[in-house]
Amino acid sequence: MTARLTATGLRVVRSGRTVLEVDRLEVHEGEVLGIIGPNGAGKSTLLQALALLERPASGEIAFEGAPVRGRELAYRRRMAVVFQDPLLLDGGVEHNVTLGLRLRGVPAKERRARARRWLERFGVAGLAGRHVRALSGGEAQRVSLARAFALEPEVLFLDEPFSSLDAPTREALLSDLDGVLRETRTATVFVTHDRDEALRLSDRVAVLMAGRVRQVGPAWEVFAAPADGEVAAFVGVETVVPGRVAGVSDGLARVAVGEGITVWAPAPPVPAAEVLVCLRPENVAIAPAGEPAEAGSVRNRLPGTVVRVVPAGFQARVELDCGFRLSALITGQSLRELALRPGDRVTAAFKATAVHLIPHAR
Amino acid sequence: MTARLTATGLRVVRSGRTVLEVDRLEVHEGEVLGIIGPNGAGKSTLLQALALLERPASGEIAFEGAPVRGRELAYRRRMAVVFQDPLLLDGGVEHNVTLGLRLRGVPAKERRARARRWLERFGVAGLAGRHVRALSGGEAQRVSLARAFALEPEVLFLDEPFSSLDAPTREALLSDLDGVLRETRTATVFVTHDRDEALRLSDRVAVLMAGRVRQVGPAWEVFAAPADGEVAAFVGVETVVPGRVAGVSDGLARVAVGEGITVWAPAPPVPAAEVLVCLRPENVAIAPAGEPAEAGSVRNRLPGTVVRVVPAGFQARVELDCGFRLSALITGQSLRELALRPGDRVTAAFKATAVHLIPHAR
Amino acid sequence: GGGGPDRDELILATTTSTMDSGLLDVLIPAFEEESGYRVTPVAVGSGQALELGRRGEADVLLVHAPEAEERFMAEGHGVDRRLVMHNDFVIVGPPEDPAGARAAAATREVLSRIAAAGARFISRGDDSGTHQLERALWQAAGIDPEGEAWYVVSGQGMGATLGVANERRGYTLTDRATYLALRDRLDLEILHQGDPVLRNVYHVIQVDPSKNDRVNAEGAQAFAEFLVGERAQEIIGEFGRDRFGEPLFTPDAGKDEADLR
Amino acid sequence: MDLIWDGLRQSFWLLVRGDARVYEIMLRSLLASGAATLLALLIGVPAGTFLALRRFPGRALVLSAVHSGMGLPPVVVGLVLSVLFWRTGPLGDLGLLYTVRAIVIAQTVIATPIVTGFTVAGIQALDPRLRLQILALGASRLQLLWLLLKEARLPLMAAVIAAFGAVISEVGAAIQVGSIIRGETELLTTATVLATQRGDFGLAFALSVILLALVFCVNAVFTLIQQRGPRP
Amino acid sequence: MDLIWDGLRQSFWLLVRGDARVYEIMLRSLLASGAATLLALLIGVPAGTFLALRRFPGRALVLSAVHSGMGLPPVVVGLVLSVLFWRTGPLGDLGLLYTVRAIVIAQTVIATPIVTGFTVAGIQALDPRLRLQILALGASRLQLLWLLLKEARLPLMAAVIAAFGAVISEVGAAIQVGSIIRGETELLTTATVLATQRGDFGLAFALSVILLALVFCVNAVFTLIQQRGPRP
Ligand SMILES: Nc1ncnc2c1ncn2[C@@H]1O[C@H](COP(=O)(O)OP(=O)(O)OP(=O)(O)O)[C@@H](O)[C@H]1O
Ligand SMILES: Nc1ncnc2c1ncn2[C@@H]1O[C@H](COP(=O)(O)OP(=O)(O)OP(=O)(O)O)[C@@H](O)[C@H]1O
Ligand SMILES: [Mg+2]
Ligand SMILES: [Mg+2]
Repeated sequence: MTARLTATGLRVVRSGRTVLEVDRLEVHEGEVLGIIGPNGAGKSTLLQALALLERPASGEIAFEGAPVRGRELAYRRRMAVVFQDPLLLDGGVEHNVTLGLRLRGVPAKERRARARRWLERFGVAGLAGRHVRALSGGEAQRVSLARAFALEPEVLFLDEPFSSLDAPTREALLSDLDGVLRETRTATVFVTHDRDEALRLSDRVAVLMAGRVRQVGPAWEVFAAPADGEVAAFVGVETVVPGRVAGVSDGLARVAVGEGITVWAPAPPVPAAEVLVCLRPENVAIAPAGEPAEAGSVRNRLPGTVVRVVPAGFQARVELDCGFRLSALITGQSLRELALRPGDRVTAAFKATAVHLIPHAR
Repeated sequence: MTARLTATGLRVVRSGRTVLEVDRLEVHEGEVLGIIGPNGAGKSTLLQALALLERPASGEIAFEGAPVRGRELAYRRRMAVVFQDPLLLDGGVEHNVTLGLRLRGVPAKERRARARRWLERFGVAGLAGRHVRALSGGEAQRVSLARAFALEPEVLFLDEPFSSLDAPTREALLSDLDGVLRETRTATVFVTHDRDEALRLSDRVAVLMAGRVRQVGPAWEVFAAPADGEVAAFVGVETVVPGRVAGVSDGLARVAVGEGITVWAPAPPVPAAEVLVCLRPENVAIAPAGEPAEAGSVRNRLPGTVVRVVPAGFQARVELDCGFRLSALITGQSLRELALRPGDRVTAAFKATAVHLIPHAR
Repeated sequence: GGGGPDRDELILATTTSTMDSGLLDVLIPAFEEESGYRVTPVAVGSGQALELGRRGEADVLLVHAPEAEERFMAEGHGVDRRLVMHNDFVIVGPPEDPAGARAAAATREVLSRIAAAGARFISRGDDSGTHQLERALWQAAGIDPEGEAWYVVSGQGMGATLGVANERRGYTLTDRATYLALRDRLDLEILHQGDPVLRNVYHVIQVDPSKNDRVNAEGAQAFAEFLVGERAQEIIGEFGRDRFGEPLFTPDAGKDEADLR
Repeated sequence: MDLIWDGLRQSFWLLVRGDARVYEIMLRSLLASGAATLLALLIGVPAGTFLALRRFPGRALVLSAVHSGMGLPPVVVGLVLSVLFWRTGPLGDLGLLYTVRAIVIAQTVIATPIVTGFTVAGIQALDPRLRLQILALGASRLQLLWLLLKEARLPLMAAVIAAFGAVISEVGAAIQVGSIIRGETELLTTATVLATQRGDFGLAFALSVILLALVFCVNAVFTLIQQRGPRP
Repeated sequence: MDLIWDGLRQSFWLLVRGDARVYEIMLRSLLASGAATLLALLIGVPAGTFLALRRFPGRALVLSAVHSGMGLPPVVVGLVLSVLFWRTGPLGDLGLLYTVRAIVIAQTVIATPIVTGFTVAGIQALDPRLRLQILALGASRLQLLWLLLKEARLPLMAAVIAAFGAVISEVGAAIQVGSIIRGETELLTTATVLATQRGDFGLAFALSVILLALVFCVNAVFTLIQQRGPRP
């Protein structure tokens, strides 16, 4: 099946600097492609180029296989964009939400009905008559969302669309939109800084860094099996330590980390001697020293010392010294029960499958 | 000790609508006051009024006990604000960051030094010469932060200051700023939609709804012991069910919920018969039916059926029917181990201290 | 007329004074009614009027700059030049008359006194007929006022120049009609009048049609003949009587040029 | 000062008595300047938008030229157009000289740089991302232009007001290309000049007052359009 | 058309030969119009900012009046000021009539509404939150004004250009209050008018060309200031 949108050899230059260089990227019907990456990586630029808002220095974009060049307007009318900033036009809320439909020649009645439907969905139906300058930040973002969704596009671009929404609304929308997008088979490109959002909404995730796609794959894979050390650090794999594969058997690799410490991990697809051992803090459990941390398939049990406990909202980040620096994220409840303090001796436990090995050239 | 900033009888009217009405609010030296609330609640309005940017319809603001009226400029120069939108002035990045200092007559050398220091701290020192229109969203927000911090104010107002930052940067800043603010004894008012941020950075949290402060107290208290059902829902207490106190002994209340279900909870300070039983999903553990969920002080063990499992990033939200609707948040790891499916019979376990009772008039 | 539709059109280049006095507002409708031509009056300085004639941009001229007119005719730009009417000029100035102009009999003497006293004199300086006459008068008096501190150029029409004279307390040469119209607002008096050299003689000139194929020779001829005809002459003789109690112009058609000097 | 009162009184009577000639002159002034302003908009707005959004070599030069056009002396415009429109001039065949059409053209020449210059400034002052947002909503080139202009409404309406004001109050060019032909090309301003020259200051003031009143009424409408919509 | 070439040639020679009178007139024009523009800025910018930021009853009326002022016919301004400055007029004692100072005053009256009107539009078109941001940075009232003006630089510079252009190209008022006194109040425009009236079209064109060149140079500087700074 041809992708709904394909970008090939895309390069965008701004003030002489190449800010984006993407060899190939596809978005399929009914798919949500998450884009994550550091500030200034080029995410918004990528969105703008894909949305045919900016003519790239080179490269081509094809809509269902057909190059768009020369017929941008027609294709642009099958897309919608929610920008990072709401960018509402001077006028009323309803004016803004119906505008795109008016530009497409949709009859007034239909326009109003759609505007009402989507304003309601985003919880701002009561503001339809309000002037856009009299909106709060979050209200403006909701109007901007309604404006894009009212177009009922085939391709939808969302640039950090929930950043100003209050927590319950964001929560509700995340569940809600997931359904809507899948139902309408919309191809969605979704930029976010929130790992939870990326994981919950995206089918595939692309990691953009310094203008280049560093990894693209199923959402869970990007977070669990980052392609390199930088991506690993970015997606929240807090423990990234060099190791050496001492042996492989039954698909499991025995990795030597530091002085006499062994970590079990799934063998990398490409045999490699030098690797980076990656471990998400969410996947590490902590038990008092000696006590079995958890029953079952927990292959890795490393004794260690608590170095630091950092409360992180409802959870806490515990940094351990197990011969190497290891980070674990535990629930507030566990923290209270374990009553961890720096210097306490504990056991860190994690499954072999929670570990990801990146082949690594020294 | 007098508070650094005190607002009394504050009322702000916009286009004839009263959008803010705060009887009394204080911010102390060295304290971070978090402000949370739904979109349009009046958080930004409150900030603007406290920052002396908007003359309220009525009310008074005092700086260290002295009313500010008539001497706004002098006091404004002891404050700094990071707005919800970066609002950078036309010109270069450095120009923006040094501007506030220039307005205060700080010598050029000192200005440049401070600008450099703070731009570096926010990771945008390389952009000092860039025009502000050539910044990405997150870069602009960092510059806006540097601009406010460079003023080294006595009162700092932050309106969703991290909303556009990438996750690692936000994470690093949260730890970093906490230290800076405490060290400099800055009084900070901090608006956020991120519960984690609120909990991590704030000493006290105020919940604003429809222009009124609904609860203000220590951060953990607001999240654990919300003042009413609406606040409870807003701060993420997903289980809120009516119950009746059947008896109190040893500071523990026995609460009858629904048909023959008993929940143990700390007795409310004010004796009440009708209560709302509040429970955060983070505090509920799930075990296969029959098996002891956890050892120790877990007083409440309710049998139930899995209704729905919603993956939520690295965690999963499990909705149970225990005679009433009960929501639990478990780690992705637990989810995989328990392999929960709708219809599975399980035991929900939570401590008595995790339950909060709100006196409730039917 | 005849030929194309533009043959009905006739461009009359004339001096601002005829336009300002309102005489054209009476004469033109009368002519249009009688002949069927449509006249476009262009009121400019005499210099500009003659220049427009020279370029064939006007068909007929009604001007009062005798010397320039004669040069114009000598150079062959016009085909016929006929006497139409005259009005007269006066020299006005502040009642206190610092130069003693009142006492002088001849215009030449008046100017000499003004120059001798260094009293301020306001010139229109716009090459209009009035300005040209003024220059001729200075020349006759043997004085070159250009560049003198007391010689002020207003660069404007007669009304405004009178205003400047009033403000700057200077003398100026003006046609009687404009002075009469403004008399009430001015603190200036007629200090000298009656010298035959102060006559302001208007001629009508038909522009040489061989200049370009646009010049409307028949129309020009018709207009010139109308002006020297009985009806126009009568209108001219009556014009202004109702407003000032005396006519502003004297009809002169058919008179000998020399009689007016 | 009595002159001014006199003028006010006289203007009042001119209007109340319903002097047909005065009304005719008013209407002609209004139509000529309105047409010129409209033409200036039709030329200046697209040109200005182009200059605002496109970067090309020599742009600063063109912009300086446009800005200089704002300082084009009406007298010079009148002179140059006269020379062009002269019967023997390159455009003589059109027979435009001493017609209202010539006046409209002269005034268009005067108004166009004003409209162009302020369109450039107004559009450039907009957030550049608005352009992307509007395109993203599916706007065609023309729709984009229209929506951008609506966003730049405030400076643009000011430009329209300034352009209209400049041309309706201008005499230098109108007199030269239109002369002051009663019933044909007489305008409020040129009639005022004539009255002044005749020394009829009362009428001159009366006509000025009428002109000002007219300009005020037109501008009140423009101002309402400009300031429409709530601004907090 | 030959006239236009003639004018160009003549203007070239006037400048190259270094005709002292021409340079003197140029300088006077530049100084008078420069002074008038400066005065108009000093009055119009604070007034415009006030009108832009404050809401008060009658504001729309005041704004309409300002906008009408943009259409104030120079002839009328000249007439009214003349009446005021007449020796018998209320301000006669100042002895201003037919001096350069009178011209500067008249031109200031003409330029001020233009500057005011565009200041209002320029400031109003800014994001209203910018005002709060600037205040939050610790700006005093004056600093706020200055920074807002910098933000509204584009339309404001256009306004300065328009105002300067309007007054340096204007004749109606200058002639009436200043006359054309050689060595005293002669300006480029009034000298052009004079040359036109004399039928000396060549000189008229030459002076126009010089005026345009002058305006172009001044505006090139303004345009550079306006367009300074990178705009993506
Ligand atoms: N000019 C105005 N006229 C009427 N209502 C206004 C005006 N400006 C703001 N409001 C309303 O005031 C309320 C408070 O706005 P405010 O910006 O303080 O909200 P907020 O709590 O910061 O919201 P958010 O989380 O979306 O940023 C909102 O309901 C908004 O709609
Ligand atoms: N006009 C410009 N000139 C030079 N560089 C520019 C220009 N505009 C943007 N950039 C740079 O292009 C890069 C990509 O910007 P973009 O807005 O796409 O980043 P982003 O990934 O969306 O970042 P964020 O997460 O902060 O929104 C940034 O480094 C930015 O500084
Ligand atoms: Mg971005
Ligand atoms: Mg807000």
